[in-house]
Amino acid sequence: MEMAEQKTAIVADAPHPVAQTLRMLWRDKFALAAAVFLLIVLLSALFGPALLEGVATKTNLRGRNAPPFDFSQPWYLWLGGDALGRPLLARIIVAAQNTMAVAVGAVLCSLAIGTTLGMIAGYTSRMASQVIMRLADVIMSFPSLLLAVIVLYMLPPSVFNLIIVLAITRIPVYLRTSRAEVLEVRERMFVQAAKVMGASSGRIIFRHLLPVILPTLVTIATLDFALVVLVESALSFLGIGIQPPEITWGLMVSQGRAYLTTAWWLSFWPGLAIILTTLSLNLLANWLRTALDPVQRWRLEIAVKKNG
Amino acid sequence: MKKFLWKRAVASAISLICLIILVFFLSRLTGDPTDLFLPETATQEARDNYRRVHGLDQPLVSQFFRYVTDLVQLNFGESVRRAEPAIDPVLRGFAWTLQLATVTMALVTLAAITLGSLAAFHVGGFFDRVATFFSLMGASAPDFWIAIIAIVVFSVGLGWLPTSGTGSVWHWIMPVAVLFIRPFGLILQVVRGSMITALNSAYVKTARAKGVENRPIIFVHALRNALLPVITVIGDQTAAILNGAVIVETIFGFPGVGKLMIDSILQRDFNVILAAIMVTAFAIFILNIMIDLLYAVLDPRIRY
Amino acid sequence: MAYKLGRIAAAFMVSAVAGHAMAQEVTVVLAEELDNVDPCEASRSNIGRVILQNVSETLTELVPGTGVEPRLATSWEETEKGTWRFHLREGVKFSDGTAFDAEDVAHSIARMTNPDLICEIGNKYFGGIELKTNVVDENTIDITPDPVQPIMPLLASTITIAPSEAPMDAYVDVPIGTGPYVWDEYVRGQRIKLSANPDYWGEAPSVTGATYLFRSDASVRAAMVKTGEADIAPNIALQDATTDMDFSYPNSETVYMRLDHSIPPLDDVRVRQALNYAVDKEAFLGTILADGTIIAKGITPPSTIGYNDEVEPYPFDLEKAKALLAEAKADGVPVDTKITVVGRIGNFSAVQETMEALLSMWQDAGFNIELQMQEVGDWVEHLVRPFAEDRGPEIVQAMHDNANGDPVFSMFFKYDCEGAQSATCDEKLDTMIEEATALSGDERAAKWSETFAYTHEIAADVMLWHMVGFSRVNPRLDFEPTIKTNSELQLGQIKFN
Amino acid sequence: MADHLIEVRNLSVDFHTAQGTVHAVRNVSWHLDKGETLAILGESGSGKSVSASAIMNLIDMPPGEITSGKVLFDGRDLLEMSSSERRKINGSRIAMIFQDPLSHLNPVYTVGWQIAEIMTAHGMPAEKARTRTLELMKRVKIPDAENKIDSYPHQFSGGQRQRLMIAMALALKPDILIADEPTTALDVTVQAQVLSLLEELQEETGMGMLLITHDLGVVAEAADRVVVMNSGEIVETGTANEVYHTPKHPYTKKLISAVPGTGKMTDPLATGIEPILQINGLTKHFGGFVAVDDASLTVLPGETVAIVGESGSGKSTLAKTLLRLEDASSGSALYLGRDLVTMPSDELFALRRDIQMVFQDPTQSLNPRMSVFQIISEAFEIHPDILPKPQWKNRVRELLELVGLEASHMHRHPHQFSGGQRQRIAIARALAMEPKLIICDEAVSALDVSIQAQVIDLLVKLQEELDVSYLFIAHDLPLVRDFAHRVVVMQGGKIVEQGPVAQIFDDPQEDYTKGLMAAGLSPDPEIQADRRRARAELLETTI
Repeated sequence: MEMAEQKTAIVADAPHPVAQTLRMLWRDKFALAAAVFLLIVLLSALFGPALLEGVATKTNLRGRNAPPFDFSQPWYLWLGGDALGRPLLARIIVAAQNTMAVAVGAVLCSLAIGTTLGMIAGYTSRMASQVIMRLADVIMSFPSLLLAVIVLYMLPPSVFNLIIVLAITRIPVYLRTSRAEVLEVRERMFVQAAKVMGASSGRIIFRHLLPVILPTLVTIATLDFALVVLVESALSFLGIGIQPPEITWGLMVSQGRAYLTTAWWLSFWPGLAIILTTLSLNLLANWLRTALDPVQRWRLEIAVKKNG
Repeated sequence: MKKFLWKRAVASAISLICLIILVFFLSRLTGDPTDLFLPETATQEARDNYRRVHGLDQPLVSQFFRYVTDLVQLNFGESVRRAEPAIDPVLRGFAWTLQLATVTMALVTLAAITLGSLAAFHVGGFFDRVATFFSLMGASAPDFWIAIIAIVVFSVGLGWLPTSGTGSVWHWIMPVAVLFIRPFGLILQVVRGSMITALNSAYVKTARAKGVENRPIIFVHALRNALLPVITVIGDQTAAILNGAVIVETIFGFPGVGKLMIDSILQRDFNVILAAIMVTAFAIFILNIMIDLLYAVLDPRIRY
Repeated sequence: MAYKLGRIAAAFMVSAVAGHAMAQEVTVVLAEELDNVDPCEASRSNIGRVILQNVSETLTELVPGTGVEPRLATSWEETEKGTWRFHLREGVKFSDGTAFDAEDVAHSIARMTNPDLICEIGNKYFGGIELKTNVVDENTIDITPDPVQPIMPLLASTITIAPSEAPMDAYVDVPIGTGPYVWDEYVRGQRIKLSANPDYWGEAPSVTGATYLFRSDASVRAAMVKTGEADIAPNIALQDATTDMDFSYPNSETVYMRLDHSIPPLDDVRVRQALNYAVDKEAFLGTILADGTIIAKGITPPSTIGYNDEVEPYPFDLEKAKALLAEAKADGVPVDTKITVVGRIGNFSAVQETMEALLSMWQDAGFNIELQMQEVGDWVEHLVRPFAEDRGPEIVQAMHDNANGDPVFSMFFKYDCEGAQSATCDEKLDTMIEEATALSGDERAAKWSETFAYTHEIAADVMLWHMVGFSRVNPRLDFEPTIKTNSELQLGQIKFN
Repeated sequence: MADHLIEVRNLSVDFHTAQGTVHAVRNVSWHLDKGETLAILGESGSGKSVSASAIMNLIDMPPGEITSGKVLFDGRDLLEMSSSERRKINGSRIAMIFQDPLSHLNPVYTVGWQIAEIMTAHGMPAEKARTRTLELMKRVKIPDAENKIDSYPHQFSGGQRQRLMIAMALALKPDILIADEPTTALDVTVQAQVLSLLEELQEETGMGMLLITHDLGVVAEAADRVVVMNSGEIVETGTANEVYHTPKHPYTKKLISAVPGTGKMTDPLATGIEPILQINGLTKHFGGFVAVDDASLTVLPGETVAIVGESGSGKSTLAKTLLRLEDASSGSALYLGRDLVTMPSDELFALRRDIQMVFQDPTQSLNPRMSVFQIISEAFEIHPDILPKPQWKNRVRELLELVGLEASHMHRHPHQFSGGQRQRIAIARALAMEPKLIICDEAVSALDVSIQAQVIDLLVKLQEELDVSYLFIAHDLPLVRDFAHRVVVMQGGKIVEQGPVAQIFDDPQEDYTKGLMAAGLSPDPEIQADRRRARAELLETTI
């Protein structure tokens, strides 16, 4: 309590928040590496297909399953070639777009829908709350893979439809979390203060409640992001995910797994891309959780560890 | 207490009914099982016949009505694919899945709580970093990938473990290990986060002022308080396994309900899908009620 | 430490699979569980591999390279036009102790064609055919198919015989048959056990018992034979077939791309030929597909009668394809219309890569073409009539299995205007099929040969390959898979080394 | 030297943060003798608790670091000992109790178990510990101890919880008891009971007691000697009497002068003015529980009416009902003739401008995610008729200057301000609506004394300038004495007494009001000693 007071006195002269965030990121080397890796993935997703589409789809049956680390080849063949002789590195870069689109799309959709429903359930009438919570129960007890199969059966397995499926399955997480948070936050005094000022329910929900619960939800979203990439890959494994010639990392892993014993690199590299991305996200989420927690924050703030 | 259970039962029943309606109509939207069941060469006559025998020629609403009428008498209908009542393979599969979920989650809970608590106590230290890194790493890998590599390494390469199937305790090791990884990573993180908060709490300060040793501070004072968010996640993860450890079941030839569900939907064996969903949903509702009761056991402030 | 663990584990495993070395038993690992065990469903490969000729036997048997041989029928003849008389083997008993007689045959035929039971064999081989039976005496039966079936003895090789106690309107839980093995137990989801039938009418087999296990992942099946957990994995993937335990065999499956002749531009023969010329079928062999795969020119494999040796497959000729396309375009054929290729997910192990490679070849030739891989349930709606009204030009990837030696099992429903899977409607072709079906002997073979030449000429479809399958077999067994291995696995033919 | 029970010598403790090192305490030295009570007096942020934390080994390192100093106990330096040695001392030789016993007791274990644990942790067999626990609970006057031993902390009242903490701390008869703000969150009457319990127990055991507090009244009541701390340094030491009557350091002087309840009382306003608010028979039920029971009072324009009562008296519920945060069960509250209780929501919306509220805890009543500008200008967003958008910035600037804050800080967020500054922001927010009546719900209770005085000065100034009325809710009588026109005393949902401030303070009629007065602590040790004596006599006569 007292320490908190002392710190606030100092925070008055704190550096710019962005600079401080970067400084805290610099302190945690794991998180820094994660952030850098994610930046690379992001750039691949944005520009990869435009730059490498042609290279990545060029089949070369005579050069199939070309082994990796043959540096006499062009750079995009350094990680080897797939079962149709297409360069793996180029394909991984190109596939980043779909993979990210599915993951970002699904997470954002479920975040938006789940949070909205959760806040409505938490802030408005008991009736609405009951209906929404039952809906969450139904989705939760509906096996997510099954939902995926059903929806992808009815709709063609496009990136967009995959996003819908994955988003639906993740909604309850945000719904329940935001509802629980809202139930707590709505009792806080600043919400009452807003009510006293005559603020409408909409204003209270979006101006007062949402910004407060958002950090928690963003942390969950980061973890979910990793989960969605893995689920997408599992769907591909079961043959109901994205279909070629579209590519995602998950699809690449599942296509390559048949060759695990003979040409390990086919599924290893995309698998590694998934692992590194999800790992980075998890590390970053961890870091974020610490950075957002005033009690833990000092761990990222202290310059040098001195022990007596 | 009684009122709480009653309310939960009613809420669950409502959810279950919604679920049945949803699955009944959604699954039928995927199409007709006739073409899948009959050989490609079958005549139109044979197809009509098949639809008649399985009641697929009726309007959807009357099919639903018939299904519900049977269901009230606990008749889940026949499997169109298998020569047996739809509930039979479901119960068989569910028994396996339940065992798998129980064993896995028991191990996960034990390991994640112990290691997560220790990581929280040494937060920022070497152990914490290593535990966090490896748990995240494990949780980040696609499970079918791990499963196949495990078979290649431990069965084919080293010959330590049987590749797949059931039978001895050795057959359980790889499926459980593969299923273990993701919930372990997740729960370890939740335990760690929750324990960090608990270890920073005022009552832990009191305990330190009382001269209590570190071990009881971690595992007695902080842990019980930190467990509430943890058991929620444990519940969710258990539910996820109950809902079908499809990948593990597929690769390790484990006769669980998850693979059955996927196969049934691919074969459009609607009655089996419905029976499977009802059984797992029922189990999950029971699980959720148990979790709620566990809250009250762990935290005397919670009373229903 | 690790070594010790390994040894303990090994010890356990030996005890777990101890059956092996002791008795003459084998373990077979299959891809899918048996959802039904009724002998009348034995034409499904997952059921047939366990039951066919092991538990349930047929009247006749098609032996690869030899032809139709006796099994439960010792001889047969066409007594009058269209009526076939089968003389049944005497002294044969079902595993439930009842004797095998003509009534059982009549019952089995009635049962498998019963519209209320819906049996695969009845629907697959006898759709649209009415079978009249007449029990002459205990060991003689007359079968009269309508319409007339010149190949009735061959068709008889598909009919599994169940005792007359088998219910008419319900599947059986335990198959009872006359075969060399008896159905011991079926622990659903886990295993099936068969053991040798002590009262078998024929020669006692070397294998005294068999356990069937089910693993849907091909690499796991291969691994199981390698680790000794199984003896035979009848169906493994090409990429796993890397050891000398692995055998390849023509599996009677033919992969082809069905063209929809009713929608432009596929109604134009030049466009269809261009599609054929654009595919470098050779390039797949030894790469995506196994060595030993045969380039196809007709829908049935070389072991079928009427296989036309004179027809040459369309060679890979990109220029020719482009030229044909240009020519068609000049005549106003809308060759730029987007064509959809519908592939079936998981149809064979490299289907994904194959389709992607095909697509890129066709794109090279200048086709506007896209690929959709679909689950079987959706795919079958593109393959089987009635087709969607609003469809565009479609090419459906399909794999056809004809191990029965006669093209009749293929041609009508693939190419006749009325055929369930036919997207072709050509009067001349219809007549040829009709004529061939009614003939027998060499005339029949010649007519089929002519028909194949014609389908090739009009480029009815893009024929690709006759495939090979791979089995992994434990070296302690003397067993080589054949073209029949896809649909049956006769334990009686397995010997020990 | 070794004759002191414990001695802290030249202790300096730093905390490391991203903004650099914070010197929590610098060169602090003090000592405590047997049977003596030493008070460390300081406001928040003064570092008054740090030396106690160092003694108990409760400083997390990192981020904390002890840069110099010794803590001598039994002739040994505690800071040199291993943690297991220190664990043996903690609880058995030196024990500690804390402010806010609810959060310092483990919510999921029974109090009996928690008290017994301090004994079992130091080697006592479980059964014996339980017997002793029961004794201790009886000793600290927990009613029905036999049954309550297996109850959980949340099942006790605040005062009982602090007694339980005391029982726990004294279980092993420690040589030293450190009490960190032991009565801060408690009602005045309970505070008095807890302090006298501590005094009694000290007499019994002869332990030394270190009392950490911000409250001069507590010092006057309990301390022999006092150490005054400010910004991590000791500014003054001496006996309680010396420090109060002859403070040397300017900080001490300022602190003493800020203590409320010593100034001139305000005269009541002239009667005959139309009241701005007239409450008649207002009642609020929660199920069967009556939170506010038939309350009637009036507020005149420009008047400050204080509502005083202990926790559970219904004073906050009354305020919430007036603001329609809760719906009244019956009765009326006429605001300029219109009934707030039954008013339809559109009318109520317009009226929100006239009646505003300032909440107890400014940390919680300001949205942490909004800047000061956003917080204040939200009033204009909600009520667009107040001000056109281009003028918002100027008005916010004006308001900030009015409440004594720098206008240039308007883009900062609440956490960048101190507690007192935050409450000023909250007041500015209320003023943005240009209200006629401001309800202050314990608006200064969470603040340090010196800050309290400043905020109250501000409120008085604003009333003079803007002629607003205040309904001032407080639990602390001396606080309202200096500036309320009239005082309303509530107990158990009922108004027990109301009248002009002078009447209530100089001539209370009701026993409850008298009791409340008597329980209040005077900052003057001499007055407090008299009161203690009087209390003791009262106790003897009643027995």
